[in-house]
Amino acid sequence: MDIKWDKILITGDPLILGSQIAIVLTMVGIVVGLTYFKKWKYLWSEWLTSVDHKRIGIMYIIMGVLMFFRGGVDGLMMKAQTAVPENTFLDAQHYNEVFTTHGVIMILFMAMPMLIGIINIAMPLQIGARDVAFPQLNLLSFWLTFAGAMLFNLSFVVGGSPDAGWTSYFPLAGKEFTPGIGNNFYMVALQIAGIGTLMSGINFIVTIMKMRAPGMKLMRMPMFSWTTLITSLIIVIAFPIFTVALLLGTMDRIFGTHFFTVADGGLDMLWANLFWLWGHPEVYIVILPAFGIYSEVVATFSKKRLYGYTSMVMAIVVISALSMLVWVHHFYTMGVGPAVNSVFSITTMAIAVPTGIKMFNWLFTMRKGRIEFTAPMMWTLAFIPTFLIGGVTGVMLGMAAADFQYHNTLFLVAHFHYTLIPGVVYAVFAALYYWWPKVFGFKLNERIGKWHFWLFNIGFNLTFFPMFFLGLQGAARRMYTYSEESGLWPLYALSAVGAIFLAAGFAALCYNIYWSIRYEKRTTENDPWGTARTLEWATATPVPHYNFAVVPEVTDVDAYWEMKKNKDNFALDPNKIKPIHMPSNSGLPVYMGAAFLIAGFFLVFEWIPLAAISAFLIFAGMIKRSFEYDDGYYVPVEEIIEKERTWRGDSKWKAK
Amino acid sequence: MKKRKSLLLSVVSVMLVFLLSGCEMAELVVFNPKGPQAEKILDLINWSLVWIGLIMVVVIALFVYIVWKYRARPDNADYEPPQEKGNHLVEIIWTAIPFIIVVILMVPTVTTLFDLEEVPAGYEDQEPLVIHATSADWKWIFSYPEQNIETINYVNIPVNRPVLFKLTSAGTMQSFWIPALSGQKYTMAKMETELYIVADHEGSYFGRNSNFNGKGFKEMEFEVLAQSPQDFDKWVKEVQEKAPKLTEEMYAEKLKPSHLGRETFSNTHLEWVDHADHHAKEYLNPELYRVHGYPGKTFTDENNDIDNDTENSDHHHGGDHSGH
Amino acid sequence: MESKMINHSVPTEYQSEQGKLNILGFWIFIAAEIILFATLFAVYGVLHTRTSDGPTGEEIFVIKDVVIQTMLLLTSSFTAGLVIHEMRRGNVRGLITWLIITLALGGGFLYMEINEFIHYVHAGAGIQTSAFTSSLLTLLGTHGAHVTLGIFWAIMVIIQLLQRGITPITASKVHIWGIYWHFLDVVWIFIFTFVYVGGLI
Amino acid sequence: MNSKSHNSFPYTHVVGFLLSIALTIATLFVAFKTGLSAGIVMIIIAGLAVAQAGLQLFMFMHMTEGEDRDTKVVHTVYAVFMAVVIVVGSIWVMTAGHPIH
Ligand code: HEA
Ligand code: HEA
Ligand code: CUA
Ligand SMILES: [Cu+2]
Repeated sequence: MDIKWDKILITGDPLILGSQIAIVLTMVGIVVGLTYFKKWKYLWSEWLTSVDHKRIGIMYIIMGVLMFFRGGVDGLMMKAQTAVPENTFLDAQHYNEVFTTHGVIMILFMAMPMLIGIINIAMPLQIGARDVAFPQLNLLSFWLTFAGAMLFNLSFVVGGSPDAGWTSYFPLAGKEFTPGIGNNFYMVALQIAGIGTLMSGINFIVTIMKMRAPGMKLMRMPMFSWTTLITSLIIVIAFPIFTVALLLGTMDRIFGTHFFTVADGGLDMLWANLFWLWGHPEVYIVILPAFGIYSEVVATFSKKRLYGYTSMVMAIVVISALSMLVWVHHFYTMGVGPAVNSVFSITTMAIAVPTGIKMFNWLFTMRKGRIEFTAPMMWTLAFIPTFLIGGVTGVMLGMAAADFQYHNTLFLVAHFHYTLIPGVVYAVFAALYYWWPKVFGFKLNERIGKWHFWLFNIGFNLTFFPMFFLGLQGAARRMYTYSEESGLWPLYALSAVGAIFLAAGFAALCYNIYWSIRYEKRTTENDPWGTARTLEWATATPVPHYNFAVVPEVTDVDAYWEMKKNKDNFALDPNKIKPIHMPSNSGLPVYMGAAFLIAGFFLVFEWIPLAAISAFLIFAGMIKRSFEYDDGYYVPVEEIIEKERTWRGDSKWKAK
Repeated sequence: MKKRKSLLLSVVSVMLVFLLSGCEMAELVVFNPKGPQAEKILDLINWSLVWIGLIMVVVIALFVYIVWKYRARPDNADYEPPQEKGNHLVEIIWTAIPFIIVVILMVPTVTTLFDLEEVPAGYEDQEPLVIHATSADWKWIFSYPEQNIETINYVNIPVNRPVLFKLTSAGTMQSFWIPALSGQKYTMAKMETELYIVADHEGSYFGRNSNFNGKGFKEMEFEVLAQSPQDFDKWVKEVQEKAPKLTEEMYAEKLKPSHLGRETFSNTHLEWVDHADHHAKEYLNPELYRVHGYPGKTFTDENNDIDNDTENSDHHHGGDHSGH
Repeated sequence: MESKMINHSVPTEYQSEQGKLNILGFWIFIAAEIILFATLFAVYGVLHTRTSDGPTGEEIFVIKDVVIQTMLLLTSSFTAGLVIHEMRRGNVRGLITWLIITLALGGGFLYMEINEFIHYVHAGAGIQTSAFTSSLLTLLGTHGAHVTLGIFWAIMVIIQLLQRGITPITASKVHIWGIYWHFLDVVWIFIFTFVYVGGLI
Repeated sequence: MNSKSHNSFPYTHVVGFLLSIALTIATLFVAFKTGLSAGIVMIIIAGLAVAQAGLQLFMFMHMTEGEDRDTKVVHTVYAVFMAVVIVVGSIWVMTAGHPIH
């Protein structure tokens, strides 16, 4: 096995040394703090082992915010590096590592956890469920995602970072050209996180198919839950492809097989093919829940029913079907021939049609409404024109012949930031502001929210709009620097200025969270926005752990809106309360996450015997689970009555 | 409100300073084609811009109008919006129009795609000049089999004559791109892709690898010099007479990961290896790609040992490759 | 678990809410498995002619052994069906007996497969030999790993059956295991058809 | 669905088993004894494989029973369709358009 101890820690770079010290200090700080405040037990039993979907959601979101910070710092480093020509802040190798980790972290460890966290919080409430179908599996999903993220982040200080791009194209990513273990981190960490995501997908599908409130037919389901269902479907179909791709990549790198190598018959194109068979659906996996969030917000703050509900549902179904049929548009330039390119151009551009349907439906939801400019609505409004730019440039890229000029340039980079940021990040912000009071019992401050909004928006456009033109000037992506004569400097510099605004905007969000936790007014009002429409607003704020004392009967799309119209419907009849069955917490998922992390770590370092031994830790956990017969527990009626009375008061309480 | 305005103002002024400060900005090469292939692509791009522009204008106008007109004001506090479900006619219209636009964009896309695969119209009568472009980490190698000459990091071509680039790679996946002359295409080891190019203006054009391939990626550029046929012939002759000969050892050395300046030879490496060939020898040097961090193991192939393996041609394999 | 009411008109495995959720969840998981194997088939389909210096399929496949493997697995799929049949009759002993027979057949299949791999390595077709052998052995190996997992899983279920008898929960476990086992048989049919028979014609 | 049918002899299982054996033998026969061209053989044996898979799904795997049968069937059919897209699509894309490689 021949372990090289002196090579394990990355040394000799001030940037990395700094973070190594920072990491150690943070860890020590956390441990000391928890011990000092005697919070270990609380943390363990109320959070880390909690199977409550709302708490799991919160943990996902915390992780997402941390990863946004890490990915954002990567982004800022790249912007600093390219702010002036021939800069030496980062050398080529570091720049490569930075954009690789930036892309992976932003998409897989920021966007996905954020959205899955939001789904976890809102979806079961929206459909009137007590929890998801498999609460313990849900916690396991979280811990696997977390283990994957930790393993991936470890690469920065231990062993070396992946450096072949978030697309990790072979043969570059193979041992023939990157013999170090950096790219092992990519293969193994994403595999672990991917398993977690796949299980989330299965979990959400079963939850939605089986656990809707009585009367909630599929066509009465809130749009966000619809998008969750469709997203989960795509997850279940797309992620196994990635699983295989990563498996084969791992085998090539660690066991010397020849799937994607130059030598002995390997085919590098095949990696690209498999990667995008997953990778393209992946971008719709992150955009569809975002579309769902916007649909909820736009209806709430226009005080109107979502326009064209049926066509909205049809549109996402069509998008999901097409999403699996367009993957070749990422490698039109591979010489696959005009016939193949034509077919995939058609399928790609076809996606504009259902997306357009959604766009226009949102616009018409606002038409004749009464639009309130609350923070969540502001993000939704900003989304429309900016995502439009991202979308139509996507169509330009979809025209294969034209793509020969855009491909691999900053034009493409601009396109995908214009879809990912207004599409996903803005939606995450909108969702945070929108559902925050439901989860925590207070709103985020609107005034600081406006700062956050304007700084981030200006920063975003300033950073990424110039990139369209840089691309047309011939600037390739992933270049760590450029010469002065190239004449690219002015736009690069402009873009770098924008990044400062972005950072300030993100800081404003963090400040807002801090400020609001300390000073913002608390509320127990179930519908703090006053115009909410869906079921999650029909229960207490913050939501009790059993969600609904009595699962409401649903008669129309906007269930809570209907209840409000008919006040009596909403009032709770205490006689109807029965003991509620709840799942019990479990430490097993934490154990499994740790086992995967350990086995993954050894595999990354190619210490095969150790990895094999630690794989038994995983099997042990699975066996333990198989023999577990925990039936959960019941929440007694008295406890429910007491909880419900405190927030309902008399008006929402049906005396016998 | 005031703050916001001043903020906006400062942003706008920063932009203006940049745009007006006279520091020379690069031109938009894609909009300045120097050959029929790039021109065709530009036509397509312009066509798309018309329609995309139309969509942008309509959607943004609609957006601004609606948001402005229906914003919440103190005086419409009592307004109860109607709970509309939708309207089939309207929904069909906004499905049909984008669909039509997609078709309008699609048709020229397909025709352009097929066009680009062939010798551009008006040049069919000429025999294309064949140049093998081989990419390696991190340099471009151009072989002229007919002329029996080879250049590194620059390529001279005659103006107004079709050139057929046969693209391949000695290792990583790269992309051959001369934005002023045509769109890009990948180069891949043991495979060959083809690209027809015509330069209809004399001049020097910028070309590069646009597909990320590791540490030296940024520097992987080359110059394309489009010369008059006479100048080109003169140059060829000169090279044939004066340039040194390339040997396999020298060549193996050059394939190691490195940056080379311009080099010229009076023979080609196709004499001993064509990297596009399915059974080509590999010349890989994994040990030379080590960077900081934990080393990990590599799997080297005997075939790969350049110094020990001189009789490479009898190296064969079973199986048929008709499926490709 | 929600309702303790037992409805005797449906098979035991559908009698608990959790059992129903688990069965549906597993079907969704099977869809993921379909995609997983489809991807491996796609890889094999693309790479199977790329034999480099190594042997081709025709040179190493032994159709007789493959047919035996196929018969073993087909029979085990049949006996796995009888497992569910016995379970629905409420016959624990019959259930466990057929389960053990199924495992024995599965074990026989694995034994053959391991021998097959040894034969390949001797014939110069190791996993590092060529793209063809890499993709072949990975496809077969993934299937074999699934079978192995299925065997250990069934052993766990047998232990639980011995401890608890047929309850809605153990019944749903047996049912789910049954789906899994039949699914592996389906995968094998495609391997048999496209890899072996297809490779030899 | 109803447990009565399970009290007697497992006819469906036996029939399914015999059919699957028959299909396997048919595959071998078509492939090695008929001398048809490789392309035609592939098409026939592919059809036989699909038939056999369907046999397993419907006769052994209890796909069409229980209150969730629609979900199961729709989801599985969708997955099978995507599986075909992946296999056929990949092979098509990876082999098209590369004259020499
Ligand atoms: C959330 C993420 C997201 C979303 C939603 C999209 C949406 C789209 N993307 Fe994008 N894309 C990415 C993320 C995303 N993309 C990423 C990350 C990459 C690069 C990865 C990498 O290489 O690293 C990429 C790359 C990428 C490429 C590859 C380019 C290349 O490598 O050369 C292409 C090419 O076709 C493309 C096309 C599209 C299209 C057609 C859409 C469509 O879905 C857009 C549809 C929307 C609209 C069109 C706007 C609204 C519609 C109307 C108002 C109706 C009327 C409009 C018309 C008729 C045009 N994308
Ligand atoms: C969801 C996905 C996502 C998101 C949100 C972002 C966000 C950003 N990206 Fe992203 N990017 C990708 C996905 C994403 N990116 C992908 C997939 C790639 C391709 C990678 C590849 O090529 O392989 C890429 C590539 C990429 C490049 C191209 C590299 C190249 O090709 O040369 C650049 C360059 O500028 C860039 C910049 C940025 C910036 C500035 C942000 C900003 O929006 C970030 C804003 C966030 C912050 C600024 C947070 C940090 C804040 C602070 C530090 C302030 C202080 C805070 C406190 C006090 C609390 N990204
Ligand atoms: Cu490709 Cu033979
Ligand atoms: Cu895509």
